[in-house]
Parts: sequence; structure tokens; C-alpha cells
Amino acid sequence: MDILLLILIIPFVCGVVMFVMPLHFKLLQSFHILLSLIVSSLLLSAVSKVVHGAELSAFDNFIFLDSLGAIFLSLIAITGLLVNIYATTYMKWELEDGHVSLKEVKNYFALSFIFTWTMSLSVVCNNIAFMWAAIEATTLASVFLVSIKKDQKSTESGYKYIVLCSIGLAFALYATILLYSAANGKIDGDAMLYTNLIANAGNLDSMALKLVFIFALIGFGTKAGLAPTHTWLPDVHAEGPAPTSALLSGVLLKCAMLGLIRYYAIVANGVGFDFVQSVMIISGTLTLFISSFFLIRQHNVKRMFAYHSIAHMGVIAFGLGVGGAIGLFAALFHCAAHSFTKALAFCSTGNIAKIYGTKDMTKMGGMIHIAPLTAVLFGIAICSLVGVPGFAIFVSEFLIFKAAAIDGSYLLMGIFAVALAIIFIADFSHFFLATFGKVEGKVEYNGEMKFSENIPLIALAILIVAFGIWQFDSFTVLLDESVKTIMKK
Amino acid sequence: MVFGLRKYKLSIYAYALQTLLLVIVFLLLHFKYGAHELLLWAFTAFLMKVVFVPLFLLKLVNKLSIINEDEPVGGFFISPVIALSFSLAVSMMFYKVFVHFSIFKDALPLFAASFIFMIGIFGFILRNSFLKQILAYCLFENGIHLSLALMAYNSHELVEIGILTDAIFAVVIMSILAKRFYASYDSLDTSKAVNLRG
Amino acid sequence: MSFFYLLLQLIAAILVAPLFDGMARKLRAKFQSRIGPSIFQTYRDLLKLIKRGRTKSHSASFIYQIAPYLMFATTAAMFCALPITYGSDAVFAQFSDIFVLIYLGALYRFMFIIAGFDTANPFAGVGSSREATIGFYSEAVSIICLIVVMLGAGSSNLPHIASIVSLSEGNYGYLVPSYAIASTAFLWVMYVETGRKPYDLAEAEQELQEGVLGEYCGKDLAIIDVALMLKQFSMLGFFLMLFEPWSFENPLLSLLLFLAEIGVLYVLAVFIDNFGPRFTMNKGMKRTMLFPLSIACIALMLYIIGV
Amino acid sequence: MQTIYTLFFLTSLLSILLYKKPLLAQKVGFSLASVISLYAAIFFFSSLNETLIWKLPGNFISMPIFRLDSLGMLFSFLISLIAFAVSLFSFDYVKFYEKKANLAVFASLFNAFILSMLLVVASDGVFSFMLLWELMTLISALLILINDGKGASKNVMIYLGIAQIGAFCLMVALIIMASFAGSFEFSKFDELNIGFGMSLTLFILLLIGFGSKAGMFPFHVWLPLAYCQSPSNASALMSGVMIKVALFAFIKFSLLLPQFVQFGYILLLFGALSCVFGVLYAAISNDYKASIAYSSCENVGIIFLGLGGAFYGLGAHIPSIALLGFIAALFHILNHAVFKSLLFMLSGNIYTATLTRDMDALGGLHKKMPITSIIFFVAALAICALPPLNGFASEWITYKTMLLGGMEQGVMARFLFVIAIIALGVGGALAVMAFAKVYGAVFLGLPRDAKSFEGAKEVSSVMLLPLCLLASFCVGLGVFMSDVINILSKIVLTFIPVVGFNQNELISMPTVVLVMLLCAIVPFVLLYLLKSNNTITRITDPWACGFIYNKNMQIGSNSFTGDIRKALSFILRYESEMKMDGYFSKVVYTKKVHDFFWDKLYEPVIRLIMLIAEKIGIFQNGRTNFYAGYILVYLCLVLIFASYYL
Repeated sequence: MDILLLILIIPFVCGVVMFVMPLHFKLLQSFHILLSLIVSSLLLSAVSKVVHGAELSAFDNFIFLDSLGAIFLSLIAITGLLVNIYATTYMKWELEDGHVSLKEVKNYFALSFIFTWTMSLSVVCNNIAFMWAAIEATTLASVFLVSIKKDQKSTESGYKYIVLCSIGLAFALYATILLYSAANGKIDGDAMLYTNLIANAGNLDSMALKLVFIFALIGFGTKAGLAPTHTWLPDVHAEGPAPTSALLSGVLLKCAMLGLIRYYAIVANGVGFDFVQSVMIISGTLTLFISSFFLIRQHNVKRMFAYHSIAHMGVIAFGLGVGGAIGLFAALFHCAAHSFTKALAFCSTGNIAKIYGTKDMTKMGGMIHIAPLTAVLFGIAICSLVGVPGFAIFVSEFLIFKAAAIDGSYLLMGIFAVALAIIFIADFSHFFLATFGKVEGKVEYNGEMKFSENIPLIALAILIVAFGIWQFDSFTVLLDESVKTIMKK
Repeated sequence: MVFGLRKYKLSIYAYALQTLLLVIVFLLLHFKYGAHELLLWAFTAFLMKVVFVPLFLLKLVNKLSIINEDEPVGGFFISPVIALSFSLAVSMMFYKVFVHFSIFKDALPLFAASFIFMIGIFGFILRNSFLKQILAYCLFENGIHLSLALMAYNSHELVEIGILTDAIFAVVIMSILAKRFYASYDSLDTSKAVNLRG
Repeated sequence: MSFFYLLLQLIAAILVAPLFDGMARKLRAKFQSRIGPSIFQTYRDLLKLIKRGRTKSHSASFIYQIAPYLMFATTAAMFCALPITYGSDAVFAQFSDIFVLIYLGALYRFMFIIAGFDTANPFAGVGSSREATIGFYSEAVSIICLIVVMLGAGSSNLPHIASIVSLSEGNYGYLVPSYAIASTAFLWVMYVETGRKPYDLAEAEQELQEGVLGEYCGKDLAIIDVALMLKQFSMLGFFLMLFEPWSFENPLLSLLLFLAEIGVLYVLAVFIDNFGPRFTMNKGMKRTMLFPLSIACIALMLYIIGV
Repeated sequence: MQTIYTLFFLTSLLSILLYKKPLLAQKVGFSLASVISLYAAIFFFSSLNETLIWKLPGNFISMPIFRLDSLGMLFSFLISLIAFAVSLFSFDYVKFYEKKANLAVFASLFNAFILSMLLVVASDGVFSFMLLWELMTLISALLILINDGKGASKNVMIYLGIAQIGAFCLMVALIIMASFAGSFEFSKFDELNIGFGMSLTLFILLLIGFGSKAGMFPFHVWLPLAYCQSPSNASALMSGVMIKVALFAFIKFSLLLPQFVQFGYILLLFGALSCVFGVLYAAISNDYKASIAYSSCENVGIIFLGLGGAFYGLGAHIPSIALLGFIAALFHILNHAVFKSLLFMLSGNIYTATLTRDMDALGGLHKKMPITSIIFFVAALAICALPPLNGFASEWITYKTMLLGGMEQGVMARFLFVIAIIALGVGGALAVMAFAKVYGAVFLGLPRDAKSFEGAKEVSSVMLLPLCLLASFCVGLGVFMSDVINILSKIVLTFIPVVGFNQNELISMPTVVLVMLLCAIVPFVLLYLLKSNNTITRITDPWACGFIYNKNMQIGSNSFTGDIRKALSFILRYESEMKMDGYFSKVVYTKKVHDFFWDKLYEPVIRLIMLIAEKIGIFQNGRTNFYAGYILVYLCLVLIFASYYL
């Protein structure tokens, strides 16, 4: 059977299976890990096919998997798997502390599969309208992952999440419709199919394309958390349970970004790169600075990381804006790097929250003495986030600098450097606040987590460092291929 | 009208009415241009939007047993005016563009589409009540739906289905959230929900 | 041979220095309408001191003990750095360098200060603090003047400068305005460095610069006294070497001449002592600093613009 | 070469693996470190005139290559030499931190730090260089944090912040250079065809980047903060070697640019400023470690003066000046590495003995720790550049360079070189003041605070051995300066146009020593001739003008600098408060020195940013309606922008 259909069906089935599971935690846990293993292996096998040069497609090109999609699919696979494994641990703690009931845990697990399903759907869709539908579906699927508790804050976050995302995405749908109607009749074949659109983007009306791109920027930008339409993001990431935040910021934002990138590709091939680049530059710079200033004043560790997600979305946008083969390469690489890093970051906040019982970093301190391993993981996450060399994110930032230099746009380099410097300083001061010195507040759980509980985090950390210093050929192949597809001309 | 009305039930009825209009527009288009997909669309839309959603919302209203809406931004009389004027302006701006690309070249429905859409957006911006915002969501869903029908009727069926399902699920989830919201804030006034800031 | 002359130069200085000091004291006494001691009084003082044993405060450490000898060594070395009896061809030419001289002075100051610390004597402490401050002040001016000379002569090597400046060649000298102006400023510096009023008066007030010596007595004090005189000599000699480098072919003659010159300067300084006003430390510094500093700067500017 | 790197790596790994047994890890880590670095020192010195290349196997990003030319060899030698002494010293010293941190981590970080510095010197690619550079910064920051005192994180933050700004500057610079060269390997950077404006910009970026790390004015603010916090062996390595690595990189990269005389001018200016201000703060500071730290700023200034001369020479095509300047800079780098690490280790001795850094609480330590005191005496003489020690040698060469430059024709050149000489002179005088004060206040006189004095005792011989070694270096490098200069000139001539070099222009240090010894004999001879055979020694109280002597009468480091602080009050900011209760009770006088430039340069920027950060919170006010509004408004704005853009 076709692998594409498999990867569309299996996660859904898993979700259903989880729904009908008996309420027994050990069983749920083991099944959750097992099923997510299966799903991820499926996704990865699909990706590996693409790496070896295959262009998968099904339903007469209704869904397809190109190298661009493969990158994001692999993210869903790897990050999703590790986070899901961590989720079982996290939920165990939540149960022990009595924050959630077993039933909610079960639903959580089930929904996480549905969520994975919608995300992979959004990645493999070739039909842009259906891609939109899938992305909207990711929102719907993840609402109850976020507001798992029934208290005021989590309800509020869920409310803001769904409302703002739907508004934003409505614009994206308009973009879709416009694009379709602009393309309809002008190009041979179904004007809804991304492949057709990009194949002959040249003979589309440039005015229309520009309008489309702006709508798409607003729409998918809202979902991807580009300022100033990022406003839902910090609340949601801060309120949801750690694994959810990890999934959202690690994978979901990237999927939204993928949507934007697809439009970027179409429009760029239609009207030339200057327009899209300048728009993305503006959006990226705005995002970078707004988020960096917000970062300074954050003392809630999860909010801090949430603003980081925004900042790094800004970095990706900036990379797209700088453009050129290297710039696009950097942007795509950054998607992967940020996905791993942010997953690690949010998972470590799970540990931290368990240790201190609070998310306020001014009430922490001395973590290095309480739980050295967690502190180190937290440190790795921070280092990578602020772009310390040797960690994954630095690579893409370096490449963005390189692209700007080759492009001769030194002003951009300056802006980028300033923003990064602010972020760096803001972050490290918070990090030291939490990690060293004396314990300011009270310590709920004095000691290191069990090693088995830390395994997914360690794996993520290893990934981050590996991507920071080592060159993975297959991954590079994917990136190069997708850059080629984007810059067709 | 959906926007302006103060009583939930009335506005829901108004919504149903409006959607009915939408369906009728579909049918008209169908007869006018012989676009047979629209028949299907009209049918589904009727089922989903004219029957299911209003009933669902009514159920919600009854469950929560609230009649009147909370004070919106700028009072009951100002906000509709603002909304109307702005959305007129914006839709004036847009619909020409739409006309330029649309498949069916008749301006009025297009204008209506973008107008409804804008009203919906402003519903979000100006109304504080959660239920009103749900209705606003349905509104701009309608708007999009209309313009979709006008501009891209001949696309894949799955698209229609997907979008419609999304809309329905969104409404359902929103109303569940609304229930929770009511439980935790014992009102539907979303302007109370400002715990998360900074 | 040149080594012998060097030794001779040193010994001669040591022998003659007390005589001039005596003269100065006599003269000062006359100004203050006293009879004053005989001009050989200083010899007697030294001899008496040498016969005495040493006293040390219980705070004192090895620094206290070695300080006199180190100070003597430093000042003597400074004096040896003056190319009186040898020219630019001798072995010591490579040693007699302006910076060597300055930094030997710094070494002397260093020892002076820590000796003051070591005695744990309050006045000694204050004295050393002032020594340091004076050093800071005078260093600036002296370095500026020296820059003018060194850059003008194109070397920091004393014999070389001397040979250039001395009239035999004559292409550099008082004809150059910057040089002339620098010389006047430098004279002031040398006067300060010789440790005179208003900066210091060795005989009387304890709390002033040589309060450092408050704890010393006996042979240590004698050694230090000689060292001080040597320092004053070498400072004045420094001035002479740079600005009045008269010399003969015969080292002995030039040595005699040099001693005579120094004597004159040394004694003349007494006039300034007695007719100049006295200030507190900072005032004195500030006031009397500004003039020489500005003069030196003028010289420097002149050099820079190439006059 | 690669064997050394691998060995360091393995040691670091080993000691972190011994996490559970800290004491064992500490023994293993530091002893291995000392052995390896000794071997490394010998190796690098023996292959001083060769060029070694090592390509890292494996599929790392941008294929890192490590290349050591003779300049790199010199610095590697320097690093491993100092590392040898410091690690030997640390072997016992770190026991002091047993309570505060896990010694295994300490040892591992220590080794990693040495390794990172060696690799930075060797690395030959933009990416790998940046990576290792930041690694070095980060590890040093962690080393500072080992001493997890109060305010540690703030100080480290300032250090990291400045370092990071610098790092971004030089990353931008390097990438631009690379884009001009068309390759990311430094060895392919030759013949960059860049215009004057661009290369000046690049040069300034490099200067900021490396100067901030080297503690050049006005980036010196982090020096005292970081060094006072860190354990003394760490600060010895940082100040002794890390700064030098920055300078090495600066030399290496700015030589790749096309040369202009303006480079020289800039360096001279900043060198002079660092020289004066650094030592000024060193003189008035009350904390011996801070004094030592600030004097790093001064010495970096001196080095930059040498470099300024050198770059002027290159820019004006006068190889003789360039040669002399580079020799001066390298020589002073060598010397500064020796005596500064020595001084920091000594300060470690003092701190472990007395647990205070306040000089007004110390005194009379000589009686308790004589050897430390004597070594400190030597080191202080060296850092004050007093003959015949090494500091004087290198400063003399620097003076020589300045003189050569000052004899140039251009007014600008003359002016700057003259300024440089004045700065050197004044700096010298102040350095004497500063270190005479430190030595006197810490080791001499009577103990001012009995409590800290009682606990003091001489440190173990294992710690004293490396100190003696370095002290002997201080003397040796001074006395045999001509030989050192020969070696250096050989190295310098590998990267500048060849020019003759006349040894006879130098002063001959042996003569200086000889004369001083001779003169030292004279007084004894005199005493013998005049038959002073009275050897009675009376022990008394110090004379106190008739009052009963009290140890609080003696001068403290605070009052010592009173005059100069008054005189220079326009540039020195300090709050002083006098507490006096009752006539007979002790007057408590406390002084807090501000860094003038921190207040004037850094504070405003920080305040501005914090202000923006405070105000921007309004944007995220929690009202969903507003958020929805943003979306619409943003849409309109982008549309408008686009319509104008089209």
C-alpha cells in the first residue's frame, strides 16, 4: 500500500485506538510510546524514500511529498516522537500531583495523535486549499492539548488560541481563493495544486500574486507567530503543559511556516524575489526586535521560551528575506534546529517546574546543585537558542550572515547582529538567575529526575549538538533539493 | 443584524436567516451559470449551517441560560455603526480586486461576501461576548464560503468538505470552550480574560 | 680602563657630595641670619651615624634592612649612567640610556615607598604617599621635555645625545627653540626631583617627603643620606648632560668640570628654597605644576609642528 | 600537535567522567594537565620555525583545518608554558574550592579551557574559529562561576555581554572578509582587494571584537568584575593567556587587510587611553585583585602601543618601525603573560590565607608567608617595568618604537606617537604607585585586622614551585633580552618585509645588572673602610610623634591614594563616607570606586533598553479584541506599504 496513505491513516487510527483504551496508566503509557514509535518510523521511511530521490504522490497529485515537505515531515517524526515519550513522564507527574484525571490523560494522548495526523496532512497536501484546511485543523486538534486543565488561565489561553488563529487563517483562506481564481484558466491543470502553480507561476498576474502573498503573510504569519500577529503565542505556550508547548513551538509553527514558504515560492517565481524578500525582511526585523524587547522583561521561564519561538520565527523570516540559495538554506535549516532546540527547552521547563513548583525564574536559583543534569540540559537549550556556536541554531544564523555578506547587504547584518545581541544578553542573565547562586524560593522536589525520564531530553540535546558541528549528508541533500525547488528560476 | 442584535436567540435566528440567504444565492448562481457543483454546496451548507449550527448554539444558550449580551466595546449602538462603516470601507476596497479575478463577474455578491467577512472580523474586534464572537466566526465563515463559491466553485470537492468540517468543528470546540469559560468566569464577557499579559 | 674611570666618577661624587651639602646648609643659615655649621658638618654627621648601630621597629621586615643598600645601589647606578668620563664608544654607552636613568629613578621611588610602608610609621606612610604623588606629577613634565630632546637628537642614548648637542657638531642645540624651551621646564623637574622645598626639606619638617626616613638611624641613615645626595647629583647631572654637555677630551678634566657645575647648581638651589613660598601638597603641586607643564607642552607643540 | 590536542581532550573527558569522585578527578585532571602542557611547551618551542597543518577527520561542518605558522607556534608555546605553571599551582590550590563546586567539573573545564585556547590559535576557518572562540568565552565564564559568590552571575553577565557584542562584531567582520576572499579559510585570505573605507570599517570591527576580549579601553569594565570573582588560577589563565589569544587573533586578522597608516593611529590612541586609565584605576582601587586586573588593561594598552607602531610602519612602508613595533608587542605579550599570571596566582595565595580582598584589612603578611612575599616583590618590580626585570626590557623596546615613529615627518604621526610616549611614562609612574601600594599594604607594616592575619600561613611547596619558576622567568627574560629579541625578530620577519636589525642599538641589560651589583657592593666597602662595627639592633615601636603607637596609625591603601584622588577628582568617581563615633574610637573610612566609563558609556544604553522593554509591555495587554485589531491594522499597513513599494 502506498506509504503516503499509510502515514495519513495510521496516526488517525492510533488516535482512535488511544480513545478506546481502558483507563490504566501503565498500559496507556506503554501504548503511547509504542504507537508513536510506529508512526514516526513510518514517517521517517517516507522521508528516506524522498531522500533517495523519489517524488511521492497519491490521489492524482492531491497529496504529495517533495523534499521541502520531507524536511518538515522528518521534524514531525523526530521531535514528535521524543516529545511524546517525554509526555508520558510528564503526565505521570501531573497525575501524581493530581492536576489531571486519568481520563484527561487518555484524551491527551489520543489528541496528540490526531494532532500529529493533522500536521502531517498539512505537510503532504498538494492542494493549497486543503493544506489550509489541514492547518486550521491543527489548531482545532491542539486546542484541548493546550487547555487541558479547566481553570481560568488555561481556558483563556485556549480561547485566545482558537479565536486569533481562526481570524488569521481566514485571511490565509482568502489568499488561497484569490490565488486560485487568479490562476484559474491561466494555467493548465488544476489551479489548486501547488505543483501546477509553481510550475507555471510565471504566467500569473503579478498584482494578484503580490496581494496573495500579503494575505498569506498575515494568515500563516498569525499561525506561525510573526509579530505583530504573534499575540496568541506566548499565552498558549506558557499555559499549556510542557509537552504540548514543545509540540506547538517545535513542530506546529514550522508547519505554518511551511505554508508560508510554499506561497513564498509561488509568488517569488511569479513576480521575482525582490518583493517577497523585502516583505519578509520587514516582517522578520519587526518580529526580532519586538520579541527581543519582550524577552528582557520575562521572568516566567515558559513565557520566555515562547517569546523565543517568536524571535526564531523572526530569524526564519529574516533568512527568507535575505534570500539567495544560502539564505533559504539557512531558513530551512533553522526550522529543524529550532524545532529540536525548542522541544528540549520546553521539556526541560517541565523538569524545572517539577523541581521548583513555579515558573518564575526569580524564585529559582542553585539548580546546578539540585539537579545538575537538568541544569545542563537547560543550559544547552539556552545556549543553542541564543546562538552559541557549536549548537544547531548558530549554524543557520551564521549562514544568514554569510548570505547577507555575499549579497552585500551589510545593513541587514548589523540589524541582525544587534537583535541577536539583545536576545543573548537578556537570556543569559535569566539563565544565570535560575541556574546559579542561592535558591531564592522553595524547592518542591529536591533531586535529579530519574535517568530514564531524562532520556528523550538527552537525545534532543545530542541532536542539537550534532547538528551544530556535524554535517548530515542526507539532510543536506533534502535542504539543497528544496532550495532548488523554491528558486526554480 | 446578526451583529447588532442584543438578544442571543434573536441573533442566532438572524444568523440562520442569513445563511439561508447564502444558500439561496448558491442556488441562484447555480441556475444562472449552471454550475452544478453549487447544488451540492447549497445542500451541504443548508444542512450544516442553517440547521445544525443554529440548533447547536441555541442548545448552548439554553444550557447557559443567558439572555442578553455583555457590554461590547463602545456600547451597543456605537459598535455596530463603527463596524458597518469600517467594513463598508474595507469591502469597497477589496471587492473591486475580487471582481477582477473572480469567475462570476457579478459585483453584488462579491461585495456582500467581503462585507460579511469584514463584519465578522469586526465582530471579533468589537464584541466582548464569547457567543457573539462565535457568531462572528460563523459570519465570516459565511463570507468566505460565499466568495469561495463565487470565485472557486469548480475546485476539488474535498476542499469544500474540508473547509466546512473545519468550520463546524471550530464552532463545536468554541462552544465547549464557552461552556468552560462560563464555568470559570461565570459570564461570557471575554474582556474579563486578561490574566495573561506582558 | 673605562671601568676604572666609572669607578672614579662614582667615588669622586660620593666624596665631594657632602661638601656641597655643607655649603648649602651654611648658605641657608646665612640667609636665615644664623651662623650655621661649618661646611664640613655633613662629613661629621655621616661619620657619627656610621659608628652607630641600627634601630628597627618591630613591624620591620627584610625590606627595611635591604632598602638602604638597594637605594644606594640605584642612585649610584643612576649616577654611573651619566656619561661624564666616557663617550659614546665605551662599553657603558649601551648602559647609559635615558630610560634606564628614568626607570632606575622609578626603582628608587619604589624602594622608598615600600620602605615607608614597612616601618608602619604614620609619617613614613604619608611621606611615601607624597613621594608617589610627586612622582606622578614630575614624571609627566620630565617625560615631555625628554621627548623633545630625544626626538630632536634622534636617540635615547645619553652619550649620543651629548655628542650631538655639544657644540662640536652644533646642528642641534639652543638654536632649536623647542630644545631651549624644554630645557627651562626640565630644570624645574630636576629641582623637584632633587627633593627640595616646597616639596621637601630634609632638615626640618618630619611630615614632609623624607618622613620615610623617620625610622632609620645609624649606618642605614648614613647610607640613605649618601644615596640621597647621589640622587640629587645625578638628577642635576642629568640636566647638565642633556642641556649643558660641555666636556673635554680628558675624562678627569671633564669630571672636575662636571663636579664644579653641579656644585654651583646645588648651591644655587638654596636661593629658590629660601625665597620661594611654601604650599600644602596639592596646592603646591597644582600651582607650580601648571607652569612647567605648559612650558613643556609648548616645547612639544613646537617640535610637533617641526620648528 | 594533534596528539597534544587529543590528550587535552581526553583528560578533560576523563575528569568529567570521574564526576562521582571529585578528589581523584582533581588529582588526575590537574597532574595530567601539567604534564601534557609541559610536553606541549617543549614541543611548540622546538618547532618554532615550522608550519604544521592538521585536518580534522570526519564530516564536520566546514571541514575544520588547523594550521600553526611560527607566530601561532609562539603563542601556543606561551599558552602551554603558562598552563603548565598554572595547572601545577592549581593541583593544591583548587582544594580550597572543594565546598563550592565539584572539583571534577573544575578540572575538566580547566583542561577544556586550555584546549580551546590552543585550538583558537590554530584554527584556520571562519566557522571553526568562531565556534572555538565562543567556546573559549563560555568555558571561561563557567570557570568564573565556579566561585559561586554573590553577584557572580551579574559580573559574569557583564563579561559575557561585552564578549558577545565583540564576538558579533568580529563575526560580521570575518564573514565580510571571507565573502571578499571568496573562501572561508584564513590561509586563502591574502590579497583582499578592499577599498580604504571598507577596510577601515573591518579593522574597527576587528578592534572592537578582539579589544573587548583583551580588555582594551573602553571595554575594560569587565576585567575587575570577572577577575575578582573567578578562582585565581582561572583568572591567571584568563588574564595571562586568554587576553593574549585575543591579541594574537587581532594581529593575525588585521595583517590580512590592506594596510593604512590610520590603523596605526587608531591603535596608538586607544593604546594610550587604556594605558593611562587602566593603571589609574589600578592605583586607586582598594582590592588587590582589582588592582591587578586593572593593570591588565594598562599592559594591553602598552601592547597596543607597540602594535600601533607596527601597523603604522606597515602602512607607511617603513619596515624598520614595523619590525621594532612587532617585537615590542610580542615581547610585552610574553612578559605580561608571565608576570600577570604570576601575580594572580599570588593573589590566590593571599586570598586563601586571609579570606579577604580588602587591602585595608591586611598587612604584615611577610612574617607569615615570606616566600610568597618575596616572589610578589619580584613580580611587582617586573610589572612596574623596573630594571633589570623583563617588564623594563619590553617597555624599553616600545619606547624605542615610539621614538622612531615620533621622528616621522607627518604632524599626525608625531602627535600620536608623542602622546603614546607620555602615556607610557605617566603609566609607569602610576604603576609604581599602584604596586608599591599593593605590596606595602598587603605584606609590610603591621596587620591591620588581626582576624584575617591569624589564619594566614605559607602555602604548600607544590604551589610555590611554579611561582618560583615564573619569577625566575621574570628575571631571565629581562637579563637575556637580546637573545629573546633575536628569536622574536626571526618570527616577525616571517610576516613582514625583511629588514636589517642592529643589536647594538639596544641597551645591554647585563651591563645594567653588572653596574647595579657593583654599586650595591660600594656601601659595604665604605662601611668596612670606615670601621662601622657596631651591630647592636634595638627593637622599638614605630615613632608616633610622642603618642602611644597604635597600628591604626599606619597608612592604608585608602589613605595612600588620597592626594592623587583629590587631584584627579574630575575623572575618578568615588563615594567616600567617614564614620566616627567618639574621639578615641577608631574612625571608619570607606571608599567605593566607580568606573567612570561604566557610568558614562554603558549605563545609559542599558537604561534605554530597559525603558523600551518596560514600555513595550503595553502592547501585550491581554485583550483579545486588541489582538484581533492588530491583525487587521497590520494587514492594512502591509497593504499600504506594498502599494507604495510597487
